[in-house]
Amino acid sequence: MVVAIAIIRQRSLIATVMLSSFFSLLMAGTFVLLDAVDVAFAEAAVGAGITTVLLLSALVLTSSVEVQPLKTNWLALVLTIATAGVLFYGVSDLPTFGDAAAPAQRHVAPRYLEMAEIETGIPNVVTSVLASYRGYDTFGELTVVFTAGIGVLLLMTPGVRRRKTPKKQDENVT
Amino acid sequence: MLALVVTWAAFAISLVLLFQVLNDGPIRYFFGGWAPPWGIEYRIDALNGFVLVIVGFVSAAVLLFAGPSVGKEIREGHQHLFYAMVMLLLAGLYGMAITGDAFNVFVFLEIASLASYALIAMGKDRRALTAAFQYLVLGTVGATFFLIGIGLLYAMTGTLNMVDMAERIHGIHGSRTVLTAFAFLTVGIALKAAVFPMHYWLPGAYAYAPSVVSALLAGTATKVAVYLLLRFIMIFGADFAYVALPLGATLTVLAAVGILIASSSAILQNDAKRLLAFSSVAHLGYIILGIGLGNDTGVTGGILHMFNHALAKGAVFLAMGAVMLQIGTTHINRLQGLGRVMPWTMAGFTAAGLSLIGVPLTAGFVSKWYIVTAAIDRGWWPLVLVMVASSILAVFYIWRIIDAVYFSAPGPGAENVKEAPMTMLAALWMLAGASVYFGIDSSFPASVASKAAAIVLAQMP
Amino acid sequence: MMATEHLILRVVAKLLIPLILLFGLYVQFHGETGPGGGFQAGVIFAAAFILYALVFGPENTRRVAPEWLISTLMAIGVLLYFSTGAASLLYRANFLEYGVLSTDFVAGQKLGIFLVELGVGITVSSVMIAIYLAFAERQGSG
Amino acid sequence: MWILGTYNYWIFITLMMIGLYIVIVRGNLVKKIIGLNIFQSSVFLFFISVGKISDGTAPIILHDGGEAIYSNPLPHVLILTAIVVAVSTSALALSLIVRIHESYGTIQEDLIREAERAP
Repeated sequence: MVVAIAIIRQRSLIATVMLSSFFSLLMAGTFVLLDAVDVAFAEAAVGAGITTVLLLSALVLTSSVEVQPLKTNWLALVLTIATAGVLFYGVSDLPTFGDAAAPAQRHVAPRYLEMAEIETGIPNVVTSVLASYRGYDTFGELTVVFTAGIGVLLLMTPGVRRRKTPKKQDENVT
Repeated sequence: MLALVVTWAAFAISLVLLFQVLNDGPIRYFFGGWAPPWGIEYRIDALNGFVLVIVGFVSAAVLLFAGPSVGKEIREGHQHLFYAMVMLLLAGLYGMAITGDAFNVFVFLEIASLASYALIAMGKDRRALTAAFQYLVLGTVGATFFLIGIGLLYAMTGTLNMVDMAERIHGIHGSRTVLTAFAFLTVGIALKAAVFPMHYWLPGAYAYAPSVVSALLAGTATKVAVYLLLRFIMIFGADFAYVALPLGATLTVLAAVGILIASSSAILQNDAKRLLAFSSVAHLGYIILGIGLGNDTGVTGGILHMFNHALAKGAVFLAMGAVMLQIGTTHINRLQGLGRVMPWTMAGFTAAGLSLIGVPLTAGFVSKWYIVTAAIDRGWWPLVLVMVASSILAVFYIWRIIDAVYFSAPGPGAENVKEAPMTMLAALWMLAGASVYFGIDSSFPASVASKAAAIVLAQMP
Repeated sequence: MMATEHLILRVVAKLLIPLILLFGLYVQFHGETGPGGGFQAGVIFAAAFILYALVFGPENTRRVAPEWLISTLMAIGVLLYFSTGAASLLYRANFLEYGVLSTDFVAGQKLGIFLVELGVGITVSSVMIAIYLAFAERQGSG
Repeated sequence: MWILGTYNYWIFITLMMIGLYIVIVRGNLVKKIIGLNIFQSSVFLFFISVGKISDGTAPIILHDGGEAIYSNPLPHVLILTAIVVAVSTSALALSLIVRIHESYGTIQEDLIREAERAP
């Protein structure tokens, strides 16, 4: 949380990126504490790895210092606090943290834990749920990645056919 | 070419599915053979069957149209990627409509959103980039709100399957968490559906996107988002949404204000595509108004208007695409005299435009009539006034284009402009013709819509 | 190229990259018993390539991973996932019902999950590489 | 007691507020994306904390005979998917930012608006 606040205040974007990478690592640590090792693994690899690299390479292509003066936007503050207020209202009826009798724990999940290894032969329940029980979600997820890949290619490459010709010219010149 | 075949096939399948659903009741399909709520299922009833047909019809027409337009507006080396992206967008939209699993909706929502961000950014104008970025930020916030809503629901019910969720939610209606979940889901969906006042991203996105993308998004994307709203009203139970919560009143007021503001802004626009984009916001207002009224006629009208508006708006955006292809701009001043050189395009535009206004004998009239009747039934007279006023405003903004096209002297160079290619005209007339046909004989869509409305309102007291 | 002078960096990178690749493979194939799986493995695998690109420059990376190869792999991963799912259709089961892929239900599930995770890994890593290279090459062309 | 029992939600909400605030207020587009990431991470944290059971352990079945309490695997799966979605979105957003910088010469929201009014 402290890191997150620092991110608001920091104006140098490179420092911000470093802080956000640190934030992801902390997040990953929290996930381990919450028993979500797979998620922690992904968060560490993505947040502290890929996203940081991408942010940095985007910064190389753009400017790295924020020129806008820091000012407090009251409307935004009110809006966020209102959202948070609604959430506070909402979570007040949720079961307490770690409660084994909560509905989330009782309805669908137990079957995965009991049956997953028998039905799929795989001890990591997360993997078997991911790939089999909710395999279609994962298919969708893969499609999202694929979409992003094509999207970036569309935006960032100057088109396949055109690229090759100027490159050859470059080589000839040098 | 392949893309065209696929969309037509998908359209055909969606029609078959719809008829099957109408005859035999809901179809369910379990992925991986796991029975829900453990696995993910597809579940089709009259409501989403109808939405699938809307998406199928519009996309089939748009893809028929696409060839020359894409050829002009998208760089050569990018065209195959562009089509791939369109296909992914459609896959996402179909998926959102068809799935019976709340989290699966989120995944497909993101497929469709990512594809549409990239597609919008392909517009020629550099403002397309900022429009796409704005859409991306708001869209992601919307999707994350949606995710929070699902998370809260999951914490309360322990399931993600929609049918299962609907059953389990009944016992805990009074819970504050359920209320909050509903609020977050509604706000998230409203951001995606560009419901006033969350329409901020829409005009820019539609105005600067490539023509094909504008037509596709205008005809399908927001409709699917509205469908999601209906679906979640169903999950929570209509009695809960309308009676326990002021959802109906809130939606109606927002919709009414939105209709008026958007229609007035439309009149002030100088770019035809931007004008039509504002008109889209207004028409979404009608749909939401119908849903907000919460009685049988109103919801039927809302669902019917989804269909009719998709046809008409798809057609006018396609007409603008044809104009873009031939003269390279859609600025209203440059449209002068095009009625003479591109008669077929402009006739199609006019037919669909009349439907947008809601002139009798067009499809737009039928659904507006339903909504007005519903408002009278509820005794909400100010709404009737709003509907009439906005229709007059619509006359003004459509007239601005028609006036330029037919009653102004052709601008310099207009003699050299040719009529759009045959395939484009065919696609345009497919939509425009349908919108006239269903205005004269509206029995088919109206009967489906009223069946769908009956499903939505099943638990109404 | 800036990186040419950094001898230590280059040597260390050369040492590290095979290890990272190996670790990526381990995560990929060990996701069934420990934490990890196709996605994490794909990211780690891509990280190796990105490290290579950082140290040796994107041009050299393109020699290892030319554009056609990466974009083909992107699609192949999705197709692998899809065809694994579709294969069960051939056995008159539902989409993605892996149990029928083998005579034994559990073995079929195992096989299906393995193939699917492989598809995820391939697509994720190639997309990540493609995205990074798209950024990096933009720098070169300025 | 109630406040202590639900402290995970309090942390989630505070983080979410910070993220959302950054998204709305900061004019720098890169910073908006970082804010969006924080916002999304906070939601991930919420999902994961819903799945946590006290004294539970990671949902990988062990064969040492003992009866272990496993935490709920389902939210983990969902969040894995959501993380992938988030990183895809960020990548696409960053490439948009690069393109915006190329055509406007800035990534400050207000400067872009000025440039849009000008042409």
